[in-house]
Amino acid sequence: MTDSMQIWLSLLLPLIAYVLLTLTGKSPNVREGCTLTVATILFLLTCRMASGVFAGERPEWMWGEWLPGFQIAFKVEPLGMLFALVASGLWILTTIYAVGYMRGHNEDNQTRFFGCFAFAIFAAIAAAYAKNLFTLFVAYEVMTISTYPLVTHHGNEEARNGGRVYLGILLSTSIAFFMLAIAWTYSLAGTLEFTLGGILAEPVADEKISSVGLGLLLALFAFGIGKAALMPFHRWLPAAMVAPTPVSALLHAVAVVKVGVFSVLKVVVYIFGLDLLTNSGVNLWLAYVAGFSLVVASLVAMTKDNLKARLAYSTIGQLAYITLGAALATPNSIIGGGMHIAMHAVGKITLFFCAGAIYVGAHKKNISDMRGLGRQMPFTFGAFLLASVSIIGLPPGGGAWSKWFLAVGTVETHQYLLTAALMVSSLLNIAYLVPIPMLAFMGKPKTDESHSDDAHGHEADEHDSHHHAPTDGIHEAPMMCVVPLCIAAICSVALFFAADWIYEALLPITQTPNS
Amino acid sequence: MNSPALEQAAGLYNYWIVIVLMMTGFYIVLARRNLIKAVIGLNIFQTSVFLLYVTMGKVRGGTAPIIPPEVAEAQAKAMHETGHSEHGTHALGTVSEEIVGAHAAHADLPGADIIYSNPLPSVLMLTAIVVGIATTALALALVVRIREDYGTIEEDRILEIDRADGLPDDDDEDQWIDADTHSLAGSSPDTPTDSESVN
Amino acid sequence: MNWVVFAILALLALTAVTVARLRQLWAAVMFTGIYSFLSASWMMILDAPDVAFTEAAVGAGISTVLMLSTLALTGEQEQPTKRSPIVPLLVVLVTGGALIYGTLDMPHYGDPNAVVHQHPDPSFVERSLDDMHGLPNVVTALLASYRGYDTLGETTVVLTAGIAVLLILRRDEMERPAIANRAKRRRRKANA
Amino acid sequence: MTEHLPILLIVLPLVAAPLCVILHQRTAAYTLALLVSWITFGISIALVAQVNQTGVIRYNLGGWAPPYGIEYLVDSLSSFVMMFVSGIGAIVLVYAPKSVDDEIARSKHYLFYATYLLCLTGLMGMCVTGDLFNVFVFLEISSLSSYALISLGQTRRAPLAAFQYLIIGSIGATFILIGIGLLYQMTGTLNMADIAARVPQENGPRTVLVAFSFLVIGLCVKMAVFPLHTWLPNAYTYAPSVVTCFIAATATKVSVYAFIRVIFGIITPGFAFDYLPLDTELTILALVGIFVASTAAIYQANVKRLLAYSSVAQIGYMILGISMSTPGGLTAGIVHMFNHALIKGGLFMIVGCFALRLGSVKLDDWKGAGKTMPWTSLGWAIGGLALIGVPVTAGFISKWLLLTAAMEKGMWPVAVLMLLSSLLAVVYVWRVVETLYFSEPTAKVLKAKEAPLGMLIPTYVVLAGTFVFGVWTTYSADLAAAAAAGLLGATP
Repeated sequence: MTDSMQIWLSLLLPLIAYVLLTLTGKSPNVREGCTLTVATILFLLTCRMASGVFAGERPEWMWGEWLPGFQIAFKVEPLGMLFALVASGLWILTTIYAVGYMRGHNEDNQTRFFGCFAFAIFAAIAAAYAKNLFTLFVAYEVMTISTYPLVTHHGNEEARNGGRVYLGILLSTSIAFFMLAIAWTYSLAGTLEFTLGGILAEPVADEKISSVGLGLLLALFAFGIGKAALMPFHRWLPAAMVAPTPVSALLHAVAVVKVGVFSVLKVVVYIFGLDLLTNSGVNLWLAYVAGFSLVVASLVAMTKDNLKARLAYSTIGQLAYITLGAALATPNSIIGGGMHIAMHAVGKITLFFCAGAIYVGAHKKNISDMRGLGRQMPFTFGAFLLASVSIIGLPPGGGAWSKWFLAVGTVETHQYLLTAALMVSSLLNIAYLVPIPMLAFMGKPKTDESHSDDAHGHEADEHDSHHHAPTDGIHEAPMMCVVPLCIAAICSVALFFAADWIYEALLPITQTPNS
Repeated sequence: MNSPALEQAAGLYNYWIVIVLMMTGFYIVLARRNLIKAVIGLNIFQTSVFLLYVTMGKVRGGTAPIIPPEVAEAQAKAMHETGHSEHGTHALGTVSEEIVGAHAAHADLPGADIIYSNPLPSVLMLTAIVVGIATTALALALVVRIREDYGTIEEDRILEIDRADGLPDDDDEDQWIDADTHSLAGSSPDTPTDSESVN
Repeated sequence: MNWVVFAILALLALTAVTVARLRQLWAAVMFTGIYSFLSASWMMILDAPDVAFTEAAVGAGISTVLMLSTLALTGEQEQPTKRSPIVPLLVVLVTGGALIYGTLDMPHYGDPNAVVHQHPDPSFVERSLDDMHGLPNVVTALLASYRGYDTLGETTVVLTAGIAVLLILRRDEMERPAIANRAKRRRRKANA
Repeated sequence: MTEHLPILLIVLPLVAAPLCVILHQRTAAYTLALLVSWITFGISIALVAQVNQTGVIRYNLGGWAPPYGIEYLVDSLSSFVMMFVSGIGAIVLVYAPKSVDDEIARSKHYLFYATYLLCLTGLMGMCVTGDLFNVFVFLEISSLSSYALISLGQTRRAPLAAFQYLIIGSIGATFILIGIGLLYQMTGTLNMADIAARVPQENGPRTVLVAFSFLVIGLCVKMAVFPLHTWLPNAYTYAPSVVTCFIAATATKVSVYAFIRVIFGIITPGFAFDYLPLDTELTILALVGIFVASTAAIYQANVKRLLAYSSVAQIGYMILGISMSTPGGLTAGIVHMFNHALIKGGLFMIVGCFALRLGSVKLDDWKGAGKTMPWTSLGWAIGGLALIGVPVTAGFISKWLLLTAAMEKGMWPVAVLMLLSSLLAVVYVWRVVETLYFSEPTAKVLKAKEAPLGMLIPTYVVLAGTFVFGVWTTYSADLAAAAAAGLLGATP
């Protein structure tokens, strides 16, 4: 298999999945069988590529030139490889999980759901492999559009409003800032190709752009990539919580938000270049915005009783970690940021899977209602605990390593205030995540009366056929839900031991070509 | 008053008068509230533009570009003698030697001293007049139609009627649906238009 | 000769202003006819007999007839309007000012050295002598030859207008019953 | 044979129009019109190919060479414009019969198709001719036929809209005529290339300046550039659906083409932009127009009117590109003509489908139509995305080109404002999408059926075009770039 074939095949596979599942939409089993098969093939292919890329290969493939100078071209480098690996791997898990969730819920329009899902994965892979900013931007926008029907899946007033905020913020920022930044970059550098060491060094040396301008450009990128959910453009993320849980899992753990922070990292590493940023010092304001963002988001998360909303704000905070890593622009912080993409993806998808499983199994949305639920759903809450540990950044969770590298980055640059922010935020993480499984396992369930009233009050109209779960004995969500979330939880621990490998893989991107 | 200014005024006053005429027509179109008046204004505006063109074609001491028959005949004969064929296409903007030569050859023929006014503006205006009358006809047909539908040709009044119909389109949608089903419910034989009742 | 020109020009201006002021549409139409006729006379003096004839026939003739027959269908009185004439006046003044400004660099009236009379050399008259083998009326020759294509376009315009008028005025019982209903309703209301 | 293609392009629809009248039978007239429009499309494609191979084609009508005779000039720009104008004309005719049956009285059909062909003739004539006065004649042919077509709308507001358009349009045409006259006076010729060669530019004679401004203002009326756009919303709103599809996609574009010709082919950008500050004026007008019209579009209850205002805004983008007068900007302007013709044509075709099934073009009457008319609704979403300029659609290509061109020229505020304004498009497009998908269907909507395939297929062909030309720009951006290079190269 040639290099280019590997690339176009991995782009083609999600599209094939899309076509297949649209064609077989009538019979759900065949449809989901197709999706799973394709997802597995894609993952295997991605693994195969990864072994090559981490060994130093850089496969390339050019699809075509849209306009003179603007190509749709792909080139795999370690950061993108890591992202693609995460995305394609979690696609399998999410698909299995979604089957259980969607069927357990009797959702409508399942074919459209799985179709858009496949399309979003296509966009994620395309973004991961993008060779230049132009391709990245196109993939970014395709993803925005293809996930809109997912967010508004329920088709009601609430979904419409959520979708409005979602599309409104993501499209506006990308058009008004991101696109402008890209065009500006092009007018400065005459190219948009991702180049190790950055492409802006030369224009800066030629004094085509002042350091103020450079800061402005960085701001356009940082805020223009709305998917990175940097405050104050984070509102879309909680708004998108109206979507079914598998979508939230995909959006908040794998595809959408990760494309955002991934793009930020890419821009910092390959467009600005680490040396340029650290020398000019324009990166610091971004680091502080990210620091602010991560503390505030954690604080807000504590106030949320709705589990998905709390997780959403947690995501905003965790994304800010990655942006912070990018902004510090030291080798360690970049590696920390890149690593956190993977760590957080696996951890957060577990948490969302758990949230969905709790909803399917016990019809609970609010944390305060989950008291004592751990005895019914030990696997779910066990997984929740493991994933929380990883997100917080404690061993043996994978997140421990990424946060360690980030902290090293802040120390290296002598930004001790940011070090402090990281520590505070981690404490806050403990405060808003750990109580949930604790309450579930230790807390006493509410009395039966109030309990059932509450549950029915919330859910009766939506799920009339649902018979209330008994309070005693194990009553988990369907196997199709529980198995993936357990696997994901195990992965998040396993990553603790694989961190060294990720470190090695990402090391090349922090090296400037001449040093 | 210095003489160049005076000379200029003498040389250009024709144009100025034409411009005044044009602007009067233009004013009628802009200021009108009556549809027919608008058409009248347009007519005057366009007619004045015709005058502008025709004025351009005039040469002092010239005559209408109609060649006296005897001159034409002599010329035709001369051309026959020089035996030159018709000149087909030649490159843009260049005039071939041949034509200039032929032109010189005609110089001593009878009638060569007649100055003709430029025929081209006339040609253009013949076309423009026809275009103008076509526009007028179309406009008047529309006026008749509007009059049938609204019962008036005063623009203020028409806008009032539209406003009285409620929000734009409100009432029209009913018509639309009627037309959609092709129901003839309301269109009994006595669907004459208001024009009758007015007259 | 000169005073004839002056008289015609003065009359033209007078007629135009009269048309602008008249509220009687019938009279306005008649004056428009007169305007066309005066224009035709001036065109005659300007050595453009063909245009003059056409203008007299079409402008003063056909178009007046068309307008009068329209008036017969629509009523003849223009209602006074409350709108201020300031804006149109301003627009007209600016436009006219621009045009007059534009004339300042124009070749003078009747100047034989004007570009128009110099440029295609040999001139259209001379060319047509050769090409047309002595067709006496140069305007006709031009219409039929060099600018024959404009003439084709002009014919098309007439065809378009003809079809368009048919299209607009043809009534059809299948068509727009709602409008007929509305007209009836309005009549009833007016009668009541 | 091939050397007569340029004239065939005009004569064919021209002759077919009276034939339609003579046939006097709706099916026959329709078949003829359809056939002729497709042949015309074929011819213009052949011309594009020919121009690509052999360069500019000059055709002297009747063998009379300019400056005496009238010359036809097919270069990369005119062949490009003709190609998409005739293409849209042909596709809209395929789409037409159901909608025409529904909205226009049957006895008028043969006349309708004849007028349609005449309009096409006029538009093609404007593109192909190299003679300024001839442009005027063809402009009038297309205008007169479009007035008639617009007046056929179902409501009584249609004849009124047509009349208002007629008055404004005729004023514009008369302005153009004055401009032509003054230019003729200064050059003694009507051939565009000849004028360009002879027009005195040193010291900028006042007459040339005034002539130029009259031409520009006249064309701006026809293009519906912002303050002179007042005729457009009513005309588009009240015309029959098919007519709106055709006119919205082609008529203003051809006027833009004529505008480009006047600026780059006659006046030369050096005079227009360096001597006169036309570029700043046009840029400001365009930007103000974009914002005002887009904002107006947001508040419309009638979808046709919404799209009409959007058209006014989109014309602003074209003007913006043209006024940059750089290869990049001009390419962007030209390619946006093409892309917008596709997008707006497609969207108006969607509106026609809704009008057929729901009997209304008011947004309130479309509530929840996503359930009963899924394909039509999806079509709106697709076309809307293209209008916004989302990547992979044609709209993105034009937006991107315009953006990079603005950047290249260092026109910062323009780039920023342009991007901000495209956010307004998101709002007005999405308002409709939400109404289609997230509202409770009304009783009438619930009863509605999906639009007939005969209309959906041509609509989707056009919409597919917006994707094809969003990815594969050989036949849009490359041709436009060639045209732009030709325009700028021709004038030293």
